[in-house]
Amino acid sequence: MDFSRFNAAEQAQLNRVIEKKQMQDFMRMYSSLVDRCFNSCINDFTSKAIGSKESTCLTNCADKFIKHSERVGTRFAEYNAESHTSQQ
Amino acid sequence: MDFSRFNAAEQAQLNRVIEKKQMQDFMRMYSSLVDRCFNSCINDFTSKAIGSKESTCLTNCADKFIKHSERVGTRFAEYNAESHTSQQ
Amino acid sequence: MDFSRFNAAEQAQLNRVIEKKQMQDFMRMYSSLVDRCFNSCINDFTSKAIGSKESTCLTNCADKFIKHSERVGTRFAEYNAESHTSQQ
Amino acid sequence: MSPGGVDHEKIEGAVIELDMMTDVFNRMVATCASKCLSQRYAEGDLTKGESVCIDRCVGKFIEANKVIGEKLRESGGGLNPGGI
Amino acid sequence: MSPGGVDHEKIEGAVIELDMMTDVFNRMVATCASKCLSQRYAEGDLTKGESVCIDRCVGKFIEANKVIGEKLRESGGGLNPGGI
Amino acid sequence: MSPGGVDHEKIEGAVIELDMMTDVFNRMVATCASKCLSQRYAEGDLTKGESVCIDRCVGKFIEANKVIGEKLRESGGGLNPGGI
Repeated sequence: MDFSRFNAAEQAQLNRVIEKKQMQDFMRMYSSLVDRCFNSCINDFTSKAIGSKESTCLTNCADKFIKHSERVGTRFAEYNAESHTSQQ
Repeated sequence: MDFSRFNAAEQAQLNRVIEKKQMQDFMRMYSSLVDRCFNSCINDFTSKAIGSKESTCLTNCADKFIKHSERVGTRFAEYNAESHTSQQ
Repeated sequence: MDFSRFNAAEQAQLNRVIEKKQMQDFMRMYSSLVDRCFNSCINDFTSKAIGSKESTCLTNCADKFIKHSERVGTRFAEYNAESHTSQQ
Repeated sequence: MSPGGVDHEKIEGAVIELDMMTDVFNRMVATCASKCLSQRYAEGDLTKGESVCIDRCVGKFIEANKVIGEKLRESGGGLNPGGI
Repeated sequence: MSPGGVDHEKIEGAVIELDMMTDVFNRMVATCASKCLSQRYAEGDLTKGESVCIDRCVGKFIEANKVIGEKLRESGGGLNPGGI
Repeated sequence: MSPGGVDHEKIEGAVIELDMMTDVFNRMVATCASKCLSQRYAEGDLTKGESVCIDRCVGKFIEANKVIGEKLRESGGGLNPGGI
């Protein structure tokens, strides 16, 4: 987002909103990681504890999904920057 | 919804709420159309741009889903009107 | 949740919040039951009304899912109680 | 309350009713789409078969809401997460 | 603060904690249902096999929360959409 | 408005824009994960194939947003639940 059109007081207020949203995004990311990775990695309910194979799968899954999100974010930012430039 | 039980001031306030909700509904519809139709129509990631077959599929999908929503809305309104009548 | 750290006024306020949330939870449970059980039990759209087999399936599905939620709740509470104890 | 005044509780009740109907509608749209719409999208119009399916799906969905609503009213609970 | 007064930050913290537990509970209910419940619904009671599966599913779900929570704490980020 | 004052409408507009971008981003992450990521999780890094797929998926998702946005602007409606 282009912040140059806001004065200092407005930027301060926006920053507080953004901080709160980042916290919410973090929690949503956490939840979706658990749901997704649990679903893919945990299929054995004959034992009570998570085994080492399952644990590795969970860690890899979380790792991969975080990298995926970062890559999507980077590409999305590039498209937004391009479309912003081409509009001017 | 039966509006006859509200006075003019109440109807005005409700209308503002409804307008805001319609905007939200429109955005939700937009999002669900993109998710649904992208999921059904875009399965080739060997190319960068959307092809003409994919584009036709997206347009048909959106078209069909909008008509689907309208039909569900019409039937739902009929059921609500009936159950409202039969309650009196 | 451990309520001992709240005074009477705070507990009263929290209770109002909790009551409101329980109402929302009830509605969410209702919605998810309808979606889940309709999806599992209703697959015949050659007739207009729900048949007796479908009706039994809906009732069993709701019954089972409610018991499932209760069991998950009981186990979750046990884990929370344990982890609370082990933290002290 | 003076005539022309606004009864805030009545408004709030109407908004809750509105939200509930919107929620039922949205879930009905999603559920009946997955039950009735072909995923092929060869054309933008509803086929005759899809239209008939939608009409019946809406009726059955409303009926299922009632069946499950009664069931839930009987049993009452099971909604207390984590011993809160 | 006077005795009997309300500490609003403490209340807000408790509400956030409540929301998080409710969220975990709801996702646990949905996930363990898809892992453990038969879709046939021949009866309304949980079978012995379903009950055992649910108990283990809850335990493993809580453990998975911890494993992934640690992972996420390490890596920190990747949560900045669209260069905002 | 005095210099240094806060234009609340401008702020609200920015927050709405932010929410919309976050929503698009989150849906893009979920959709492209289901299209591009292997469910096997043999390693924590993105493979070359997954990376290329993600890049194209993001581009196509943004394009699909435009195609469907235009369609929706043409048709206008179908969004009136239950005769409200």
